Amino acid sequence: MFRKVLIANRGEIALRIISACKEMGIRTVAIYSEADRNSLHVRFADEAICIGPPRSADSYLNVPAVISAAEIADVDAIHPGYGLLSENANFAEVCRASNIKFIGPPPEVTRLMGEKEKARMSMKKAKVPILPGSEGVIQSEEEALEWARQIGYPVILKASAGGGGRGMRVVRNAEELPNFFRAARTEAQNAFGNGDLYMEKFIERPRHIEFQVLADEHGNVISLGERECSIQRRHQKLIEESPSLQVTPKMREEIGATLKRCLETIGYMNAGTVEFLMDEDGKLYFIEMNTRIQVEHPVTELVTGVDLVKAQFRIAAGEKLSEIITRPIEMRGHAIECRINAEHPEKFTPSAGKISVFNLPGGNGVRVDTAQYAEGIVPPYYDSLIAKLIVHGTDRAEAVARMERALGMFVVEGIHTTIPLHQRIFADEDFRVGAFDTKFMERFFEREKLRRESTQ
Amino acid sequence: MFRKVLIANRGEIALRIISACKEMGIRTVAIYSEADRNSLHVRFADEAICIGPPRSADSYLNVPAVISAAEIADVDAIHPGYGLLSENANFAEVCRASNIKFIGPPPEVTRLMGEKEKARMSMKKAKVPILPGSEGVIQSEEEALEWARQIGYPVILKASAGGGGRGMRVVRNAEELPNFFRAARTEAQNAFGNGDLYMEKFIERPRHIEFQVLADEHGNVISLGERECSIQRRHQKLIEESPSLQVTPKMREEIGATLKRCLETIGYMNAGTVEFLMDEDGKLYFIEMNTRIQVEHPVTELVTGVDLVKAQFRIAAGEKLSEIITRPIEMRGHAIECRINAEHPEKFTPSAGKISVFNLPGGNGVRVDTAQYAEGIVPPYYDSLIAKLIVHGTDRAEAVARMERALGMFVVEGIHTTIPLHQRIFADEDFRVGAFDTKFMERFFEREKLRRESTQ
Amino acid sequence: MNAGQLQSLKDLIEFLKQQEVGEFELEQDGLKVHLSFAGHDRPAGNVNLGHLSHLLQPAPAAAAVAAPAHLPSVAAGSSAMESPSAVAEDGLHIIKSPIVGTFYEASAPGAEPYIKVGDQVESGQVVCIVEAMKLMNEIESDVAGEVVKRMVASGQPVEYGQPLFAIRRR
Amino acid sequence: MNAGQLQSLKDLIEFLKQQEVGEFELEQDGLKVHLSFAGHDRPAGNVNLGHLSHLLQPAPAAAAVAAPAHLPSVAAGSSAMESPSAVAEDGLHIIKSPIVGTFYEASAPGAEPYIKVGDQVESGQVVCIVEAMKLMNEIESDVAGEVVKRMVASGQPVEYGQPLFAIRRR
Repeated sequence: MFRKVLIANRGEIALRIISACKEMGIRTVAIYSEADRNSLHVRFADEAICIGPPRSADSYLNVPAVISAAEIADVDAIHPGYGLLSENANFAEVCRASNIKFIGPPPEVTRLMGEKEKARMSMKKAKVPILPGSEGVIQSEEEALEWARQIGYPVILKASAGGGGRGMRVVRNAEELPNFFRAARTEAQNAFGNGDLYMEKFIERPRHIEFQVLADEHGNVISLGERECSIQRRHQKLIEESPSLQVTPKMREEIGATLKRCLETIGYMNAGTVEFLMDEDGKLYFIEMNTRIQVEHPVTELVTGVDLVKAQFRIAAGEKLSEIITRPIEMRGHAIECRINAEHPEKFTPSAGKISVFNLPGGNGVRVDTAQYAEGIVPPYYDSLIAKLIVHGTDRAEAVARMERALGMFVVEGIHTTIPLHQRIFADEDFRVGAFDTKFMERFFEREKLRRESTQ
Repeated sequence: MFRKVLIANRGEIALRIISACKEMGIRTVAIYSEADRNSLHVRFADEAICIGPPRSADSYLNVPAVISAAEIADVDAIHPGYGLLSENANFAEVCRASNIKFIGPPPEVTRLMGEKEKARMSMKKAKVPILPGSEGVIQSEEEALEWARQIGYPVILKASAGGGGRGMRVVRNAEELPNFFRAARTEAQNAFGNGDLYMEKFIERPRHIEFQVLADEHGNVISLGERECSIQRRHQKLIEESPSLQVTPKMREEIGATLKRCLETIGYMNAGTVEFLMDEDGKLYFIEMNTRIQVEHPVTELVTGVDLVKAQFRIAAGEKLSEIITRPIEMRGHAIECRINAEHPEKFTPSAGKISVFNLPGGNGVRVDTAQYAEGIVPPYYDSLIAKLIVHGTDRAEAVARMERALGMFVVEGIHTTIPLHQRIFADEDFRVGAFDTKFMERFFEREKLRRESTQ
Repeated sequence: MNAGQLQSLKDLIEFLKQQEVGEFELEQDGLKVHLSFAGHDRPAGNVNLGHLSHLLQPAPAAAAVAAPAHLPSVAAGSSAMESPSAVAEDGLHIIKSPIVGTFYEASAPGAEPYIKVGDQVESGQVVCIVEAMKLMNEIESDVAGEVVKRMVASGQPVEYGQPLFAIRRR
Repeated sequence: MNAGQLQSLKDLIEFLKQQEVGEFELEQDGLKVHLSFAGHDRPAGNVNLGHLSHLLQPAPAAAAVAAPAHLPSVAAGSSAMESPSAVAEDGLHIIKSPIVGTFYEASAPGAEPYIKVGDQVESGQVVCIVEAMKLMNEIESDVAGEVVKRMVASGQPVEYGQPLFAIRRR
C-alpha cells in the first residue's frame, strides 16, 4: 500500500479522501490555496502545503505547483478527487513521468473517454447501446427522411456548427420533416455561416442514469449498480439516488455484463462512471464516461457496502478486485443524496461568506460529507458545494422520510443554502412517487411560479 | 400508528426518538426542565412543554408533571427512552390508567425483571444459564464447603445485607475456605449487624455480553444478536461493539433460541436487553434484563439494519414482528460505539459548561447521535453523555481504524470530554486485538500510571 | 493597593479604553492584572442559543401548548428560579404556574372567578386552579396587591413557569 | 509600576495601536504584559501553518493545529496577496517564495550564494533559486536594499508565500 499520498483537491472530497487514507494508515499531504488556509482538509491532513493564491488556475489547477508540492513532500501517489485535475490526462502523464502513482485510469484511457465521439464508437463496438443518429452531415431532405425512418420518430435535427438551440428542430413525423429541415438549414446558415445538419433520436423526457464501475489493473471489471441522477438544474445534479426505480434486476445485470465486457476490452482501470440517458420506454443510451470518483459516489457506497475511495487506493496499489470485493455485489435498501450548495435557493446565485451556525443532522441512516464548520468561510473562488447529505433506508419511502427529517435538522446560518429548495422538492408529489426525468426541475419551478401567482 | 407521542426524556435519546417519529409521520411533544429550554429536543419536536425546574426529581422524574403534560398535549403514547422513568413500573401503570400507551413492556413484566432474584429464577426455569450460587443463607462452614464443591472454585462469599466489598471474600480452594468464611462472617456482622453470607461462582475476568431482543404483542420474540460491553469504568460502559469476537454463530443461535423460548413464556413485550457475564471459558451466565431501549442500541442497528426505535413504535401499535422484520437477521460487518461524556478524561469529574467548538466527524460509516451543538450548554444536573460516536466497517479492523479517524475529527472545546481517553484506549494493543474483560480499564489505568511514573 | 496605585490603575484603564484595547494582562512583582472590555469577544452566546431555537422551523401552531420560543429565554446553568413567580421588568409581580396542567379561573364551570382584574388580592389567597391528572390544584398568590392582568384564558393548558397573573404590589 | 514606567507603557500602547498591532506580549525581568486590541480576532495561528518546515514534522494528533474556530478567519475575499512579497511589521521588506519548491542559495553545490546577509541587492537581482519539477527558477528581489536575514536553509522545501529574505530598503 502507499506510504504517503497527496490529495490534489479541496473541500469535502479532500476530507473524504483524507478519511480513507487515515483508515488505511496512509500518510496524507493536503495542498491549499491561500483562501483555504483554515480549511478542514488542511487541518486534518498530516501535512499541508500552500501552493498558490486563491484562484484555482494559480493553485489547484497549477500542475507544476501540485507536482512540486508532491516532490518536496515526497509522496508516492496523488489522488485528484473530482473536478480540478481529475480528468486531465496531461496531469496524469506528468505524474507518471515524475514516478508518482496517479489514482485513476492511465492517461490513454482518460484521453479516449474524453473524446466523446471516440468513446461512443468504442462503446458501440462493444454493443453498449448508444443514442442512434445520422452518421455525419445530412445532404438532403431525402437522406433526412431515410435517417429518420431508421432512427424512429421523434428525432432532432441539430446544426453541426451549432449550439444554443439555433438550427435545431424536433421532428415528430415524416410529414413535417421537409419544412423543418429547410428551416433548420436556413437558420444554421444564418447563425453560423454553415448550414450542415445532423440528426439524433430525440428523447422527450430522458432520465439520467449512470453505472458505477471498478476495474483493477489485472483486467477485471465489476459493476456496482446504478444511480438515478435526473434531478438536475441546468445540468447540475441536485439529488441522486441508488438504486433507480426504473432499473430492474435483470437490466442491472445485463448492463453490468455489457459494461464489464466493454471496459475489459478497452483496458479501463480504477473507478469510473458510465452515463446513460433512459428514454420513456426504459431503454438506456450511452452518453459518456467519467474517469474519476464522482460527487455522488456515497449513495453507491451505502447500498453496496463498498468503500469506493478505499477501493481506488487498493486498485492503484495493484490489488485484484477479487481481494477487494469478496462477496457478490448486492443492492441493500435505498440511498439518496442531496447536494447542499452555498446558493440562494431561488436565485441560485452563489452565497459565499462566513457560516455562523452549522448544526449537522445525525442519527440512524444519516451520513454527512462536508469540510465546513461553524465559523468557517465559504470562499467565492470555488464551486458552491458545501456538504452532501446522504441517507440510507430499507426502502425508498424510508429514505425519503429520513431525508426530510435530516434536512429539517440541518441548520446553516450566515450564508444561503439549497436546503429549503430540497425540502420543497421532497414535498413534491411527483418526486415522492419517483415520476421524474431531467426536465423535472423546469416543471417544478414552473409549478411553483404558477402557485405563487395564483396566491397573489 | 400513533398520532402523537410524548418523549419523556432529554438529550440524545430524546432526539433519537423524535427522529424516528418524524420519519414515521408521528407528531412529537418534547418535555423539558428549565435547564433544557434551549436543547435540541425542544427545538426539533413539534411541540414542547416545560414541566419543571432543573432537578430531575422535580421535572423528568416527576410522574404527575409528565402525565399532566401528556394530557394537555393530548398524546396517545409516551416513549420513556432510557434511564429516568423507563423502568419505573408505576409510571407505566399510570400511563395505562391514563389511557396512554407506554412504549415498553407492560408494568407486570418490568416489575418481574426488576426483582433480580425472581428474574433469575424465571430465566433458570427456561434453561437460560444463570450464575451458579447457594440457595439462600449458608449456615455453616460445612455447608459452605458443600456449596463450593457443587459450584466449583473459585467462588465468592458475599454478605446478604452487604455491599461495598465488606463481608466479601474470593475463595480459590477448599483449604482456605473455613478461615475466609469465619472472617467474612465476622466482618459482615460488624459492618451490617448481620453475619449472613451467600455464595456465588466467582469469575476472575468476566466479559459483559448482552443480547438485544424484540418481542411483539402477539407472543413472538426475536433475538438480534449480541453486544460486547466489557470496556467499563466503575460499571459505566465506555465502549460497546457488535458482534462480540467471543460469540460464535452457533452460540448466537443457541442463546437466541433459548431467549426466544424463555421470553415468549414470560410474555415479554417490546425491546429488551438480556445481560450476561461470560467466563474465561466462553460460558455465559444470565445476570439481569433491561426492559428498555439501551444507550448502545445503535451498534445493533448498524449490524442488523433494523431500526430498533421504529420497531418499538410498530410493536406498541400492535404490528407483528413478521411484518416489521421481513428477512432473517444477519450480522453485517462490525460496529463500535464510543460514549462521549462531558468529563475530565483523567479525573472523570463531570465537566458542565458551554461548548465553544463542536465539529462532528462524518463521512463513510460514521454515525453520531447527539443533542449537543456549538454554543450549547451542558447543564450540571443530568448525566454526562453528550454524544455517541458510532462506526460501522466491514470487519472489526476497519471499524477500529474508522473510529480512530473519527475520534481525531471530533473537536469539542469549552468543556472536557472523554475523546482523548477513547483515543488512548484505541491505541492499546490489548483492546485492538480484543483481549479484554470488565477489568480491562483497571489494568489500562494501572499501565498508564506505570508508564507515567517510569518516564518521570 | 494604595490610593496612588489605584489611581494609576484607573488612569491606565481609561487610557486602554481610549485606545480601544480589547484585552489586557499585566504581571509585575506581586501584582497581576487581567482585564477585558465589555462587548469584546462576546459574540452574544446566549442570544445565539435562543436564536437557534427560533430558526427555520416556524413555531409549531400548537393551539394547545405555548411554543417554547415565545417564552423568556432562561440562561441554562444559572437558570433555576428560586420560585416560579418573579418580578417582571415593569415592576409588576408575575404569578407563574408552579405545575403543568390546565388553568381554570373558577372553582367550577359557571362559578365566579377567584379573582378579576382590578381586585385586591392578599398573600395566600387562592387565585385560580391548575388541574393536573384530574387533581384540582389551588394556586395561591405569593404577594398582596392589585390584579393588573390575567395572562391565560380559562381552560387553557399551561406549562411550568408560565405567567398567569400580573399583580401590582402594595 | 511607577509613573515613568506607566508613561512608557502608555507610549508603547499608543505606538502599537498606530502600528495596527492586534496582539502583543512582553516579558522582561519581573514584568509581563499581554494585550489585544478590541476587534482583533484572536491568536494568529497562521504563522505556524505558514511554515512548511513545521508542517513536515509529524505532529502528534493532540497537538494538531489549533481548532479551526480559533484560527483567525482569513477573510477569503481579501486574503489574496497582491504580490507574494510584502512589508513586515518592523518595516523590513520580506521576499517570499512565489512558488512551491526547494530553496537553494546558490546556482550549484559549492558555488557562492547569490546573496549573503549584509549584501546590498538591487531590484531585479537574482537572490536564490527555487527548484520545482527539476526546473531551477531564479527568484529576483523586488526591492533594492540590504539583506538583513535569510529565513530558510539551502536545500529546504518552501511553500508558496513562504518568507525567504528580509531586506532593509534603501
